Amino acid sequence: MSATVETLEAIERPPVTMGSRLEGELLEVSMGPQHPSTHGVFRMNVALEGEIVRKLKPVFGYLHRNHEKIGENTSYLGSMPYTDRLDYFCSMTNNWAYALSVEKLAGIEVPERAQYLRIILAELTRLQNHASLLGFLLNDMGAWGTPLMYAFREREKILDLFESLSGSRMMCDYMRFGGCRVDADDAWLARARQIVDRFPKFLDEFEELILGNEIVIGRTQNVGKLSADLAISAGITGPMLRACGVNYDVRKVDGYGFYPRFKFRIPLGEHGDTYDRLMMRALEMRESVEILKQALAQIQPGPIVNPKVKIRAFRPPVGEAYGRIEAPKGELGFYLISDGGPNPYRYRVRPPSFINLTVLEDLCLGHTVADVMVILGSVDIVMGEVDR
Amino acid sequence: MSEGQMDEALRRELQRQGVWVTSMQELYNWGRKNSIWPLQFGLACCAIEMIATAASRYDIARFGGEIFRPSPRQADLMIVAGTVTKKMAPQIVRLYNQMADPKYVISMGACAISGGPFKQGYNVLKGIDRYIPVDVYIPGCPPRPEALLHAFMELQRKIDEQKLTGADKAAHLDPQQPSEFPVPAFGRHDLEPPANADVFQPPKLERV
Amino acid sequence: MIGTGILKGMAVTARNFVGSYFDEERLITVQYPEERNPLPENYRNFPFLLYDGDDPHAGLRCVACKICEKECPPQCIYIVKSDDKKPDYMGKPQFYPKVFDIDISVCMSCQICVEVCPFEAIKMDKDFELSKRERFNHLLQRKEELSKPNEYYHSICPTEAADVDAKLAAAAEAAAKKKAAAAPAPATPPAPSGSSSASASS
Amino acid sequence: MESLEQIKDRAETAIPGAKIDIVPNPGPANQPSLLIDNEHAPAIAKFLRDDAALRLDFCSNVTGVDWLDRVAKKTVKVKKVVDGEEKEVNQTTEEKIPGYLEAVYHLYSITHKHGAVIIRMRTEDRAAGARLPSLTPIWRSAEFQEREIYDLYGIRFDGHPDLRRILMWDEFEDHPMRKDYVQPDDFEWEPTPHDDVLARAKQHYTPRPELDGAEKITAGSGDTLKR
Repeated sequence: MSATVETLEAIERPPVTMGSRLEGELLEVSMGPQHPSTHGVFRMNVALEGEIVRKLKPVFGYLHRNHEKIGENTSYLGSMPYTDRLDYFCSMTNNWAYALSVEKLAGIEVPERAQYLRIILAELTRLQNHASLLGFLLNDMGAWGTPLMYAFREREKILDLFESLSGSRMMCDYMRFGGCRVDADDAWLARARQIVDRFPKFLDEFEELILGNEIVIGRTQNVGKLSADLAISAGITGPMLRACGVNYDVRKVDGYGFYPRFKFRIPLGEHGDTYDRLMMRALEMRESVEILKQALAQIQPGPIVNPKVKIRAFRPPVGEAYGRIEAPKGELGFYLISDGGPNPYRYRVRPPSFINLTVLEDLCLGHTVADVMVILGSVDIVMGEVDR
Repeated sequence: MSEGQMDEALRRELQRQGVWVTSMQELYNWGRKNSIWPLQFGLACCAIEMIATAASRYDIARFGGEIFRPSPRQADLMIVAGTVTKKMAPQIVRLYNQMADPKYVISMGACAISGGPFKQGYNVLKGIDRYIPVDVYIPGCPPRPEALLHAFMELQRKIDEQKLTGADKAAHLDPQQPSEFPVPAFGRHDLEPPANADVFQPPKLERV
Repeated sequence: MIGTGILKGMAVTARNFVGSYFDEERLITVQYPEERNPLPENYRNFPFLLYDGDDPHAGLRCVACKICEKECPPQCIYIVKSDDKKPDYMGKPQFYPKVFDIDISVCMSCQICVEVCPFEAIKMDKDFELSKRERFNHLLQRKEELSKPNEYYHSICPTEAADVDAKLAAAAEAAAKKKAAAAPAPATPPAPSGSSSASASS
Repeated sequence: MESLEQIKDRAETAIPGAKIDIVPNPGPANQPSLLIDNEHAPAIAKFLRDDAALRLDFCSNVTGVDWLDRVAKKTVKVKKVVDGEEKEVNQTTEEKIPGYLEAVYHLYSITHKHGAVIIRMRTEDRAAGARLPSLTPIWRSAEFQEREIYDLYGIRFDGHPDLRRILMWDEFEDHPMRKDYVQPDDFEWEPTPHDDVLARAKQHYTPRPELDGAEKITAGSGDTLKR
């Protein structure tokens, strides 16, 4: 189906100033940390003039669970299950980013089959993350429950795949330095192929459900516009950056893993508004399906872990490394400093959704308070990663 | 009102004849246990499993708990789903205080019970039961949706056992029992106080 | 025309609603307590200790080497080593854990204890219905609750358990051969109390 | 992309008085970095961002590192006259390096798709009021991340538009990511402790005379805020 829908002139946006407001009075409202649509324990202090947002200050830290401090006190392997809990929708990509950084730090090669498995799992993660994001976003817009139920129906199928491979639905703890923990058998790959083949059917249906919907268009087009210059300066990454028309995808730029072997396109937006950000997710899912089809066709039997890497008493040489990948929410990086000991001296996570919130105030100014939830939803945050 | 004094055999016989006999207590508990409205309130990873429990596959509506209320005033059950940080703890106690009696707390997942894997963190509260009483604990990180349903049924059993009268009547019917708990304050190094001694009474551990 | 998008969306919901009565794809609710989805073989929840044979004390594979205690990222295992020794599955005298506690209110099911255990003594259980009304004593699992027989392991993870048994049997055989080659005179080592034979035959 | 030496030379010529050192990285990752002097840091950062060949317009990651006081042992071969003949002798010198706090910036270019160039700045010491110039005016993405460094490490960034605590509450006084931070002791119920936790938990376990005979151990009955 066509992915572009023209702007609807017929729908009028509410006037920017409200007639009956008190002159010059700003009302300060604290939204969150317990709020139905803040996607976790996020809080915004908003100054309102009538219904229009004049100031917005995000307040963080309600889920600051000291990931970095704990990472500096446990072994390199011991941090792997903690990375699952960063962005708890995407444990596989978190695992990969951390494994990639440690592999850079210690100079470890990864066998071919493990690279394929990593790509398959990372793209499946992208599918379920984007699907549930669209569901949540529509939920915030007032499409109560229904799209979320459809999205979670698909997500459950992918979680079943994760569970039968790694043993857990969400906290997979699947990757290891120099490979993966367990091998996927043929039955698993066949099931994955089947789910990937059926996924476009869900996408068609979902796009039919929401993308042409006049209410969705009215609520999202021209709402929360972000310019490309500001996006680059503010370090915005992932679908949010590409919605502004900036062609930057770490999968293409760094070419980590075996991504250069696959043919896929990077969808780009034009306006940088909420609708483009929403579309970006829908289009990226289609490209992920393409990558998955290629990867599932090409994967060959072989070893899945580098035998030289010890599980216990793993001590990388002295040095530092910054490794990054394109996680579903943006650039996820790990910065590690090793002093030669069993624990990292410095363990730093570069959380994409935290840095993507830098421009939240710029996006929301001048919009109504009801739009704040929609804009926040389109940024795609997960508090586990924002606060760590 | 026959307070469960009726002969079981007679009751069964009457039921067979189409006469449904019940006690006030049973009726009251039956109504409450089948319409538990949880507070729509998620903290971390476990909240996603809580949403999955409410979503299509597990469907908590089958137990009468589908109406997640965003306002504590309308909720009966607080599912503490996820890591409670010290920055968040005062807000949780405040939410609990705002809920109307009778109210129940499910502590979902390792973090909410004891701080879980993050318990060594400087900003992580080692268990929400330091400030508010908890009715059911679900271990797991995160617990499967089925485990949450299991805990939900456990809570229903607990509600069913509550007495309306007598010395051991339910806490919310006893005016002596507190229904609100003090909200901790942000201190210079830690929450003040670090635990509510009236609620948090761990047994003494003997170790060599 | 305005409104077509909404109508299209309503057609999708209608399709889902009608489909939810007969379409397998759209009819996915699991009626949990009565009906359960089968857990996959790899599913893991909390660790337990394995023992061979019938006696949880004599057959316990754990030798209290404390590697899992050290490697456990959230530190939820507590072991006190015994003062005396007992024979292990190969008949070699080994220490055993006097105290082995796992605090499942802390455990994050990461499986690292299983990966690092050199004795195949600790495995992941699949029981998830563990909701309790009391935290302090009910969620701290002691050695007695943790010890489970090898048959139980076979019942929850048949393929993996068979692999582990084959591996242990091969190791026992190699050790016996080595012993026989090194000291040919006392040919028969004292039979371990039914442990290795039980695991090899199953 | 140019080598770090070339960048260093060009920046030093473009900005008079600027001083840049190259910090080597011995590990296999081989990501050496530029140590820029605090006084000229904003000018150097602006140069890196605006220079046509570099265009490092995307500041990806900003983070703090805490380096404690340490002793570096250096072994140098020295020629010495021992017993009348000249010999090469290993001489070990101990150099005391005072601790400092560090801010590390990972820069990439979206225009040219190259990177990473890593720059770092160091404070004079680890005192509470340690200062560095803020690079938020150059790269907006540093805004929250520099606030986070201030919160967790206590580096004050001059020129930051809104330097407040970000993750911890406002009343909090410590900087918890520092290596010498002592966290509050709340190990009243720790059934499975080991390592350093055991030492801290033990005082809650061992029978304490003032509590013997007491009905319960209450939180806060010990010196829970002993620091």
